[in-house]
Amino acid sequence: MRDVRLLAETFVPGPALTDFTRANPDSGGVASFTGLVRPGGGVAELELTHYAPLTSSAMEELAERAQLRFDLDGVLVWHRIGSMVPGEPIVLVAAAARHRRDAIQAVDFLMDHLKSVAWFWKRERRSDGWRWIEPRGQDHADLARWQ
Amino acid sequence: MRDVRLLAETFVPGPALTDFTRANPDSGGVASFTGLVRPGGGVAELELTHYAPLTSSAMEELAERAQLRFDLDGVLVWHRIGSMVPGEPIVLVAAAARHRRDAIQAVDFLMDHLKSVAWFWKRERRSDGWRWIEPRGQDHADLARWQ
Amino acid sequence: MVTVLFLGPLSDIAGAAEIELPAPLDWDALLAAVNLNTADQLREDRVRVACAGRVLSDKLALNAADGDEVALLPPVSGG
Amino acid sequence: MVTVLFLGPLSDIAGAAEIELPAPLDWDALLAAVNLNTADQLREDRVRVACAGRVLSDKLALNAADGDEVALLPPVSGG
Repeated sequence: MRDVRLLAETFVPGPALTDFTRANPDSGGVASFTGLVRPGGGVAELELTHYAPLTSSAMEELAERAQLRFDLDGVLVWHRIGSMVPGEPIVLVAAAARHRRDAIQAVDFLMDHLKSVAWFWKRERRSDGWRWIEPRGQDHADLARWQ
Repeated sequence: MRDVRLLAETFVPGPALTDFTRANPDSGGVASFTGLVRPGGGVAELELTHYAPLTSSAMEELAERAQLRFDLDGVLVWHRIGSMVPGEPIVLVAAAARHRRDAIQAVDFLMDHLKSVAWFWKRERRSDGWRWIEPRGQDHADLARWQ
Repeated sequence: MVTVLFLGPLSDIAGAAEIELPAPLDWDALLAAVNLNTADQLREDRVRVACAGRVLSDKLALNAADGDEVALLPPVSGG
Repeated sequence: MVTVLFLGPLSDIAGAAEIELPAPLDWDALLAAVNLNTADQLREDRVRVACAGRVLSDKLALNAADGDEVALLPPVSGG
């Protein structure tokens, strides 16, 4: 199974993982990664915008690539858009597999590729107003791991 | 923070991960792995025995090694003992970190080492009775990845 | 008409998230229709262009027809 | 007395999970006190021995005192 969602409202990863695990009863294990809005630095709000005609299909294709590359029973990719506060989840990725290594590697692979396939822009609000978050060189190094 | 438990009763990973995430509010991400009793093969029950004087301290030490090796805010290692049915969780490992790679690698590291440091023996009950599960050669290859 | 979307930080530079331009719209007509700072940004390799839901491999070959949506895509945010 | 624990599948081979043996208990006395199949297993490198809560680096050097617990540890299960 494949569960890919762009969410405009907040979500709770715990119950989502419980449901995902139940939906893959034949798997030996479930790996996951939850990304959160990091507190600190005086950030009051994070806003994430995207370009819908590209983002949704790109996320579906990425999930499918993970399923082709690893031996998975199921994959989940949820990503927030819109306004978030520190501590709120931005992204939840999970993989259910017969073998542990497939599940963990699939989560690693999905997280490394998510930013390059989906078009997300973030800006942060501090006391002095909004500021866009710059691109990051590390992202290219993350992708090179899988080539 | 470090949360290491040997559990004689069943547990639900979802709420445990929610609590763990809340307990590490400064982390940018939480990675996890849940191992489950795999259904199929006619297994009706799995029984896991351990040697308590070695297991508890070994699990604590392993969690501490992960915290020294990776840049973690928190680590969780829960392992079941006793009798389980297919679909029930056996192990939950989680790591909270500022950076995604640390969290995911710590989970991978903990799972690869858990069996070698803790003394767990498993037997399965099928219609024809109980049978012990043999050691597995792959476990040594898993450990060699970290040397 | 062609709808042109300025995504992410480009909207601040362009002063708008969206403008309407006459069809057909090619690359030179697009550059002529935006302010100088935006045109400079658009010329940079790292800014990609999508037309009718597909990212162009060569943005200079842009040729948007009536009703098309053109999206101007700066590099995505890190972190 | 020394309490000797047969862990995991060793308990099936030994026919008991636990026996009591006179102290002090060394390696030869232990082998003499168990059945032949168990003794064969214990001689294998992959079976480790813990005494008083610590795994011995050389099980042949076993020397358990009165009140000690000796645990016989076969390889753990895979999967």
